[in-house]
Amino acid sequence: MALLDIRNLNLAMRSYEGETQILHGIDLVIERGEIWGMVGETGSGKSLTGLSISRLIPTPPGRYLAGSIEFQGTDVLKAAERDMRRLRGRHIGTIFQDPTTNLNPVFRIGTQIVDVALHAGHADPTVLGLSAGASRREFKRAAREKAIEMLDKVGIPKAAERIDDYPHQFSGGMRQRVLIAMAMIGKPDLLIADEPTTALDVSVQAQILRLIHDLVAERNIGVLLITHNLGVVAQICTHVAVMHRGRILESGKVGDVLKRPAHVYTQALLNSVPTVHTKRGELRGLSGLTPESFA
Amino acid sequence: MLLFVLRRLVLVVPILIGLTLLLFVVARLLPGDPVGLAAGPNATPELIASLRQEFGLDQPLPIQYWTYLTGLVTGDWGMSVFTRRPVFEDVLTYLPATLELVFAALIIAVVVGIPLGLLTAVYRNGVLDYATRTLALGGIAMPRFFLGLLLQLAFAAWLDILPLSGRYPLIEIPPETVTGFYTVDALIAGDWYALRIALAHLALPAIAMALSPLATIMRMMRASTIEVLQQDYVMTERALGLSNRLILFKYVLKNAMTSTLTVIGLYVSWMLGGTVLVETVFDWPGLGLYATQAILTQDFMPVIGVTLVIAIIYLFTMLVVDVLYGVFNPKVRYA
Amino acid sequence: MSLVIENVTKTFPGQRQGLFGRGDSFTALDDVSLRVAKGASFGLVGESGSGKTTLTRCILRLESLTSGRILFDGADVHALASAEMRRLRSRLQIVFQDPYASLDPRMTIHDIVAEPLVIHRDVVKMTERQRTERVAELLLQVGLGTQHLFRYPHEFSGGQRQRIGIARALAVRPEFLILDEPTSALDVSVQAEVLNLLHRLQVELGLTYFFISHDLGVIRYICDDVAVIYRGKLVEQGPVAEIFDRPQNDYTRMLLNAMPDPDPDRSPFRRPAEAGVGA
Amino acid sequence: MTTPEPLAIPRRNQSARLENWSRAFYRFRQSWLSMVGLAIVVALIVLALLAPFIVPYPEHVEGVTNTAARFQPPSASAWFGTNALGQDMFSLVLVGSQVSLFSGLAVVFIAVVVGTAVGAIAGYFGGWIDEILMRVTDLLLTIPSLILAMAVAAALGTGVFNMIIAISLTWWPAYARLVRGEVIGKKEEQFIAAAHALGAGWPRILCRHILPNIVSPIIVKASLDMGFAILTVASLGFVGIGVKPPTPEWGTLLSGARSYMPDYWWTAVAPGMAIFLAVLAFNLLGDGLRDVLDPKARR
Repeated sequence: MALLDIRNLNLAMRSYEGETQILHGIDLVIERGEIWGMVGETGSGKSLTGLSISRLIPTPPGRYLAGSIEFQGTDVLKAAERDMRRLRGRHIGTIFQDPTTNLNPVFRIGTQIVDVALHAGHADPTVLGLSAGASRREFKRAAREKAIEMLDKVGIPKAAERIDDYPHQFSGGMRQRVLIAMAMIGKPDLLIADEPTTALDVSVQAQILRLIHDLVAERNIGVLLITHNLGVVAQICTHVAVMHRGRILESGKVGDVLKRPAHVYTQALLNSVPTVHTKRGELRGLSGLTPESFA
Repeated sequence: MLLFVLRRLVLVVPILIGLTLLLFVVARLLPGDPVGLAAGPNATPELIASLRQEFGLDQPLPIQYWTYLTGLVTGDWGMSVFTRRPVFEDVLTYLPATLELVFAALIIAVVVGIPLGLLTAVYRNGVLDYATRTLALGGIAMPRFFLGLLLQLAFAAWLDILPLSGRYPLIEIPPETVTGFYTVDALIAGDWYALRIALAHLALPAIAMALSPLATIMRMMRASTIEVLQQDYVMTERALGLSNRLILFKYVLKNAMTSTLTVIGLYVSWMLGGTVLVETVFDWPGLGLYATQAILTQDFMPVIGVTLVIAIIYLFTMLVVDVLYGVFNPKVRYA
Repeated sequence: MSLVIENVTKTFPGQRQGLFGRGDSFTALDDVSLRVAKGASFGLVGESGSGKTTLTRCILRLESLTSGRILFDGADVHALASAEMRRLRSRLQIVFQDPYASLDPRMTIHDIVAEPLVIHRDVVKMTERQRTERVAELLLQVGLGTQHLFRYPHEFSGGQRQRIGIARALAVRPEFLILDEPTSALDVSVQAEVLNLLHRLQVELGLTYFFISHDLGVIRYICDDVAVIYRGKLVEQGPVAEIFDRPQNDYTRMLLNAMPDPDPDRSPFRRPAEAGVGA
Repeated sequence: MTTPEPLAIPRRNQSARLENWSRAFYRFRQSWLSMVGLAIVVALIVLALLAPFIVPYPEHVEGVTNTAARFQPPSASAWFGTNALGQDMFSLVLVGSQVSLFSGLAVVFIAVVVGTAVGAIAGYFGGWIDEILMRVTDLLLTIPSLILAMAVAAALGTGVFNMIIAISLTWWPAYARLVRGEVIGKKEEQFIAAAHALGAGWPRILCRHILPNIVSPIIVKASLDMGFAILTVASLGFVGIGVKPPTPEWGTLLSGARSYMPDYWWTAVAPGMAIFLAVLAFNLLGDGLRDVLDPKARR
């Protein structure tokens, strides 16, 4: 049975102007070891799809009209909140876009990462290398040790000391590494990364993508990487799904979709990206496309 | 951290000096003749002259200000023409009553306001939320002195379960003074009977004083909690499986407290300034009553004394709020 | 007409600590020199904190200089009297990065685009009626319709707002346009259209561009010459083809490698065996 | 150049601005609490304006007493009953609203004008101007406003005009701080840098760009403050430093009624409820305006 199997997912969101349907029948299957890129422009519904997997969209205002999301056999949309909480952090790790706002500013980074480790540890003590009967103090000590180990693994220099620093004492790139450590400390089977490098400089972005790639290869986990940047998809992903206004127009192996795009929208997207090799005047936006081309 | 506190202290001195100067000018330049009033309608010119001389009112202004300033430091805050006692002495006798009332009101406002704000933020648009929000609007709008009257009407006159006014019945001997707060002194002396009387007298004025700050602190706490709940880091904490209880009482509460703190600080000065109203309704022998009498008799030294004390307490509270803000928000501490 | 930047250095004083102490000062620009010839399209590439925005603020005299000079058409910008500086501003305009923050939310599109005409009315003598016609003409020129001339910025998409920003910059017929990351906040398809618009306008109006970006692809597409800035220092400068194909400086080389290319075969993670075959 | 076909320029109809306001009013109508607040405020203002014409017992307002009809409970002839001097409470409270409402309005108006000017200049220019203005503001903020207002009112003598001066003296600093904070925030926005780059001078930037963008928080604070200004006016009256008798004022009426509690409770309840209603109405209005004008605050 697949790691993640999304079938015919239909989601509507209610705002004070009324309810609008956002996702129109999303189908996606992710296996371990696969890095799926979900690429689309603003308003394509890619982030909402990501949030639905850990059922982080409160209902209301969200409403799932149809479809199912099966994670290792359990249907996320129907699971009890308690079970969902055990999934989050332990089986599904999540990273969001902006490192400056995703870390609680008034707590030391150690406090936050240890809490996540403790949560994962209580769900499954082996994550912290403990037996079920371990005492609270042992849990806390093991969690802190694991946190330092994880911070070191994601490339935080002098992790043992810096664990007690505050978020504002870290650069954007470093903060994103802390967030990755938090997401990976529970040994998740699936990592969801929503625009993990968009807020970072190109040089830092390359290092973070390298870090994600190595972690995935080492732990053979599945990844859903949500981004609007085709370059990032081409660089790190094994598979890609192209989204537009709540529909997946095309999906498959990166080599097939990006080199021999079947859908005209994918082709247009590819032609819109100015690379270091694009000649002046070659760029053509979506001008050639009409609503029919999305029928 | 110490440097942070010292730096704040240094900033307070110029404000204090400015304050005394302003008050001195306001009092001196204003028309109104305290000596004339004190000397009585048919006072002879010689009596008025000797009175003016006694209070040093005949010297040039800068000298008067300098003697006043040096006096301040040495505890000589001038004489109250009306009570014919040193202002400093009067202030010391009346201050504890006002402080006790303000602290009691503040404690009620904070102890009830903060949790209520948190609850209504989490269970938004529930019955509790709507009820507390409308009550809060009523609480803010209710004038303290009118509320005092209504409380007196209900609890003292009709139900007769609480004393109508006053701070301590004349026939009873108040507990011997340690802090000047009857409730605390009674506790120190372990005199439960005195404690019960003190609390009974304190209850109504404290509630009258506390309702409006309670409502505002509750609304402020609710607004900042809601804002914090919408932050990205709360979504990350939820996505990584932390329980709602842990997120709310550990990660959200500390952030929400930072902005509510400043409101609490502001309320101390609002309360200190407003004690005069509640004290008038409940004949509470505090600085408010003392200031009102001084103003009605145009005796400016006590007014300066009272305003100075309240301003000093305000500056001290703002310092405490700043320090607490530094404790809550590390970015400020390392600024 | 050209822009010459001679040994410009800009240091910001450290934050005031306490009443007397002062933190260590921060050098945003360190001895920067470059020349932009008339009609050229000069690119400046740098990451956040490299000083590229500070340089634009210095050129526009929104920031003072610590040392060095900036000459626009021979005139020393930072030495001009305020009246002359105001006249010079009509010849030198800027388009900002964030389409949502660079337009006054309380003004209609008409008033926004007409504002430069109002400010420089002594130079651009126009009646109210003529100004409205000029605004409509500008909107058409940047590919927008005139039907919502009196609408507010929040009713437009990011791409449309950026076109409005360009229309405003062109209102007083400037010769020189500074573009501070004009398309980095836009979706890739909208960015392509705006880049094409900018290219067309340069050809039609003979504008000189000073184009700031962190995206090497965009620089390659629009610019003839490029300078790379890192922590306030120009590390390399020259024609785009030369710099991109044979980078001399390590930082430039690193930037070129780090830039993700939409062609999977060029990915540094791809072991050749893996490309197109999938794990 | 594109072929010059005729430019379809729509008339500068005010539709855009109109539509903006109608959408805002639609959101305002959403919360019935704000509508209740608006209704009471409008009723109060109308009543205050018409008071001298519609007052049932105009002579009582001038101080005429009718001791025979002392302490009548509320009845058909005297809706709010009569006070110790037999005067009709309803008339007194009705005319009293003039003093409270209009002095409250005057205080807030003065405070907004002075506070905005000081705050805008301090916020925009910064440097030593900001230091000096802000130290003065801090100084006034440290002084408990009620006591200083009492001292100034007492020294200058009672009377509506002196009272308004006394209260607004300690009221404008709060606006100065608010406006300064908003101006400092807006000063960094990109559209301000754009205006600089266009060659706009500081007057145009401050008045045409910055002030219109910070008008909402000022309006919200002003409407909330109206209630508190009325409360402060009544407080001064209550402490005996309000208006010179016989002009009726809610605070003085309440203070007078105090000595006849608890038997003749209606003499106190009438003015007390009037103050409460006025302050509540302006608070509801202020809340409603905040939700409409300040989208971030939409809860």
